[in-house]
Order: sequence, then C-alpha cells, then structure tokens
Amino acid sequence: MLIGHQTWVFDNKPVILATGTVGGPFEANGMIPNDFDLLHDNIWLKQASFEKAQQALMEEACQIAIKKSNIEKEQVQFFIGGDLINQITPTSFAANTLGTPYFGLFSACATSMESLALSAAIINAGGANHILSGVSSHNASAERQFRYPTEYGGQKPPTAQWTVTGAGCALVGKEGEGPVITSATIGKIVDMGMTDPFNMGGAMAPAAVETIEAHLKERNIDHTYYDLIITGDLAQIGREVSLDLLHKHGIDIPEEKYVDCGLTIYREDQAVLAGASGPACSAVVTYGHFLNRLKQGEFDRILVVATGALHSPLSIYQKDPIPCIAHAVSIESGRDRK
Amino acid sequence: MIFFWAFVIGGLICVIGQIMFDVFKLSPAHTLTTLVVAGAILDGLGLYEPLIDFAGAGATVPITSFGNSLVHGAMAEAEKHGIIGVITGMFEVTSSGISAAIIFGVIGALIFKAKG
Amino acid sequence: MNRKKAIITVSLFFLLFGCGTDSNTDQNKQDTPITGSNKLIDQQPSADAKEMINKHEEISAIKAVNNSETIVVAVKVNHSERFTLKSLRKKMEKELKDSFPKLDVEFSTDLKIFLELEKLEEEIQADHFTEDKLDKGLKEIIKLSKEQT
Amino acid sequence: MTDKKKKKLPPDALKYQAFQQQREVKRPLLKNCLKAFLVGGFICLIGQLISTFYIYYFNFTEQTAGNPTTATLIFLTMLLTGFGVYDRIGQFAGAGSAVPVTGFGNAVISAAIEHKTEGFILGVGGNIFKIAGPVIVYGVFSAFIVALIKTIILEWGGF
Repeated sequence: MLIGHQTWVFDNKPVILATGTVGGPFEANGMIPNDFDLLHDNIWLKQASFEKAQQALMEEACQIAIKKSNIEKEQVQFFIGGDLINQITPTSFAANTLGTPYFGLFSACATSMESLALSAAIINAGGANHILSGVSSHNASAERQFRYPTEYGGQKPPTAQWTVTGAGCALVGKEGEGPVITSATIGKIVDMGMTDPFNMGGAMAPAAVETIEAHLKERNIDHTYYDLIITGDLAQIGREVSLDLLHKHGIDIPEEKYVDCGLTIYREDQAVLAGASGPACSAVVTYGHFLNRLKQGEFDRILVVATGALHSPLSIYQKDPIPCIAHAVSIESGRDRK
Repeated sequence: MIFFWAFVIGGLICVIGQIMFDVFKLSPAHTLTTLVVAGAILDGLGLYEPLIDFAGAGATVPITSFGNSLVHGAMAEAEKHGIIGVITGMFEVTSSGISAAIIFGVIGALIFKAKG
Repeated sequence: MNRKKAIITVSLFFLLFGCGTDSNTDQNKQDTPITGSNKLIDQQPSADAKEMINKHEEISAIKAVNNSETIVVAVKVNHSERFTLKSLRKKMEKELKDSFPKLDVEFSTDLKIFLELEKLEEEIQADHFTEDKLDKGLKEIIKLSKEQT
Repeated sequence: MTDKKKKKLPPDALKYQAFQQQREVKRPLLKNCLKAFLVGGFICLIGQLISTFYIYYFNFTEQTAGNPTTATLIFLTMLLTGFGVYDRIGQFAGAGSAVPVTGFGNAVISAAIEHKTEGFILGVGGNIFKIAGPVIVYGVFSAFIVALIKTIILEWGGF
C-alpha cells in the first residue's frame, strides 16, 4: 500500500458509494447551487447557535449520503470527520447523533481529504466495509472563532477569504458502484513564516505545491495522468502563487487543468474577496460539483489537494507563523478500472 | 461653517486610522487604542481643545476624543486637589461613550440576533 | 459600486452646501438694535458692551443683557478664529470685567447662551416685561453656562 | 529534493515571501482612504447635526450637548448593528466607520449580540469588551499618565 514516504496506493479500490452536500443561503446564490443535495435559506437552521447549526449541517449531510446509497445506517462501521471549531464539537455532537464509532480529526480546511484518505486506507486494509467521512464549516461560527463577532464592522483586505457554510460527506465502501479512490498523499507541515491570517491562500500555497510534487514523484507519474488537479481553498492569490511555483519547479500544469474549489463555489459578484475557504469548501465542491462532472464522464481522473492553515487565534496573537498542510487524494471514475 | 469643518476634520482623523489599517497593517483594536492614547497626549499638550472649538463633532465624535475627555476629567479634579486629585479624579471620570455602549449593548443583545 | 459612490457624493454636497450658507447671513453684527430705551430696565451697560466688543474683528455677532447686578454677553466668533477661541475668550472677558467693575460679568462664546440671550433681548422689547422676569431669565442663563460635562 | 530543509532555512522562507508578495493583491490605499474620509466625515457631520439640534431645541450648551450626541449616535449604531447593516458599512468604509464613536459602539454591541448564545452573564457580560476593552484600558491608563505628568509640571514646574 505504501509507496515512497508519504503516499498510499489503494489496490482494493475503495468506492465512493454516495455523497451528501448541504449548503446555506449564500451558497444557494453561488455558482453551483444545483450540485447541492440540500440548501438552507437561513444560516441559523432554526438552531439556538451557529455551532449547533453547523452540527445540524453535518448530520444532514451524513443522512443524505446514507439515504442515497443502498446500505443501511447500521452497516456503517466508522464516522471520520472534523471541523474548525474549538475541540471540533459540532462534528463530535453529530457523531453522537449518528451513533457510529468515530474518529475526530483536525487539519483545518484539509480535514476533508484527510478524512477521505483515512477512510480509504482503513477500507483498503480491510478494517471496515463502510465508512462515512465528512466535514462541515459555518461562516458565522468560523468568523466569531477566528476573527470578530459577525456584526462587527471590521474591514477585510482583498486577500481575505469567505468561510463556506455547509457540510460535505462521502460514504466510502469496500465494493459497489461509484468513483474509486486510487491513492492518497499525506502532506507535511510547511511553514514559510507567513503571519497574516487574512492571507491564508498565500500561506497555504507552498504546502499544496509540496504535496502535489511529492504525489507525482512517489507515484512516478506525470501531471498529464490527471484530467484535473483540484486544490481546496487556495483562492485567488494562493492559486496564482502555487501555479507559478509549480511551473518554477518544472511541473507544467496548464492553467485550465488547475482549478480551485475556493474559486468554483461562488459567483464573482458575491463579495467574498479572494475566494472561499473552510473544510466544507473543498468537501462540497468535490463531493458535489466535481464528482457529478466525473460521473457524467467529463473527466476520469482527478487529484484533490485540500489545503489547511493550522493556526489558532492564540498562535496568531503570540506572533507564531501559520503552519500549513495539504493532503491529496486521487479519485478516478469506475470506467477505467476495467 | 462648523458643519463643513466637522466633516473635514472628522474625515481626516478617519483617514489617519485607515493608513494605520492599510500601511502599518494594524488590527482595529490596535488602531483604536493608538488613537485613544494619541487623543490623551494631544489633550495633555493642550492641542485637542482648540480642535474641538474649531471642528465641533469632527473632533468629539472620533474615538480620539475619548482620551481627551478622560484627561479632562482627571485634570478637573487635579486642579482642586493637586496630585492626589489625579488619582481620585481618574475614578470619578465617566465617559458617556462607554456607558452608552454598555447600555445599548445589553439592550441590543436582548432584542437582536446575529445576522451572520 | 459606481452608482453607490455617486449617490453618496451628491448627498454629501447637498448637506454641506445646504448647511454652509446660513453662516453668511449674520454679517450685520447687531441684528437687534442697541437698546437703552426700555423704561423699566436700563440696558445702557449692555449697549456699551456691544459697542466695545464690536471693535474686535474676530466677532461676527453679539448679544448682551444686563440687570442691576449682572451683565451677560455672548458672541459668535468668525469660524477661522475658533482655533484660538480660548485665549480670545479670556481676553474679552478681562476687557469686559475692567470696563464694568460694578457688575458681575458673564461672557460666553457658546451658541446656546447666544440663543438664550437673543430670546431674552426680544422679550425685553415687549412692554409688559418686568424686572423679575429679567432676573429670572438671566439667572437661568448663567446657570446653564456654568454646567460642565 | 531540498524541501526537507526548506522550512528550517529562513532564506528560503524569505524568498518565498518575496515571491508571494508580488502576487498578493494590494490593499487599495487611496481608494480606502477616500472612502474612510467620506464616511467618517459623514458620521461626524451627523454628529454635528444632532449636537446642533440638541442645542437649539433642548437645554444643552455646546459643552453639555456632547454626551447626548454620543448616546444618540450609539443608539443609532445599535439599530444598524442589530439589523446587520453596520458590518457592511464597515467593509466599505474601513476606518471611516471604525474610528468614530459609532465604531466603538459597534465593537461593544456586536460582541454583546454575538455572545448571547453563551448566556447573559458569561456570554454577554464576559465578552462585551472583547474588542473594545483595550480602548478603555489604555484610554484610562494613558489619561492617568498624561494627567499625572501635567499636574506635576503645573505644581512644581513653576507655571
């Protein structure tokens, strides 16, 4: 299974049986509303707090994924997930509702692919038959945790990003119909001494580059192997920086083959500054938008590289640089499996 | 005329704040704190009062006037009781801004819900 | 975005110019004639005070009312001189105190005091005005001027 | 690959930062300053209008009209904050809406509304000065120092 230092190749080809994607009103106004399974028209979701609303999003995404597959909830062995909030409580509470054994993860916005990679690894090794892997984020709960109260009129610079309100969940199974997970590369922490929490794309870009380079090298393939390389939430600045960096390192990915979830989810006239971010960003765009297009046959092989900025408000106040990480998972359509 | 100068002087103080935001990359809390301290020092030098006389609300509405009014309260007591007055005066100082913000803050929390 | 900007600019100009014009109207410093003729109360000290203050170029309007013990004077200062308002106030207060040693002198540059004195001046013109009313009115104005934040 | 040592070497990090800086979207300083000037000036103008209103129609002098003006402005801020408008003004105006006393009010009120979910004592009460606290702390402290120095100079400086 392990090749090189940090890459897994899944010989037993775990399958994404079904996905569930849930979004809020801002996402409903975005570019890909049709790729969501459920959209809410209020960010409170009739809950008492934003954190509870986020928990509800996660629960709904899991329920939808199970409902769309032809397996029962009881057949799911594990739930692997995480989010941004202190001690990942929304995910843990959602896991309580689900009632399945649970792994809680934290890799900020990279949690989406971290959980998918782990799910695939466990299934590949025969550790489970079905695993739910999902992440959530909520714009208002992230705002108040990392920045200011939501109603505070602080001006954000053009490098800032907008946290997605939503949850994305993938039900990974040992066998069945659906796109298959072929490999995963687990990233290392990359710290370039960047300290501006309002420019996460710029901080995360080298992490994405490093993981992509390692993935291609260890699998011994060219970037042309993939039809699309999808980054998590680098947004405008991070995408440009990482693409230039890749070109500088001799990996000539053409511009149109290098897309970013943070630039896919919203329309340009939505005031999101540099683009979107949050664990749910890469999750809903990948599980919704890109898997739909993959199933429709638009492309066959994609590499999803979710990036995460692993800082906390405390570490920022203590003047620590932002440590960043990126995890890559390759997903291929079942078609070229034969 | 007072309306014109209130606009101009008030606007210029805000521009100073904006420069602190954008050029020195200070957070709002850092910026406002610096401005308050600057207001206190300016009043200590006797420069803030003429500005209020000249620009009215242009000088009293920006947060700099906070420092000014706090120094004023302390100095009023100091004039009566000397050096001890500074200490006792500090505790007597009230700022309408702070109390109004607290009162409307709690009322706001009672009636409003965050819109996100 | 551009339309928003335009609306803001236009409305600002309206506000600024709409408010800016009224300051030119009080060029005549003494819109109420200097009165020393009221039968009941002698307003000669006020008239003298007005005459005196009138010489200062910084002043754009003057109001003054007195009774037998007190004289209250309020002025409007040209806006460009307001930076040195404090020293101006001291200078004129001293001048007035020197000229009316027998009276308590209250001098103010405050708009509110000016407006109140204006009201009182008009009331004095009326026939049925009494000394009691004058004392009471002056007392209130002085109290107002002593209030501090 | 040199990647392994990359993060431990400041020159590489510095090189990357310079590389990143070229691609970073710059803050539009001139535009931001203009917006801050217009909105900040406008808020002060409203303050002057309110203050003049109190002088003309109530028993307030130029001196005493300051307090009710501040209170009125903060009341208006409460409405704008509660209806979710002030944060949008803030994004547009930057310091223009942060520096006036309305910005201070917004910092307090937004924190109060936000932390309502944690209860009124520890949530609202404990977090109400989350952003505005430093302003009060250093406003009071610096005023104390300034008044102290000034008094010492006045008393012993022979003025």
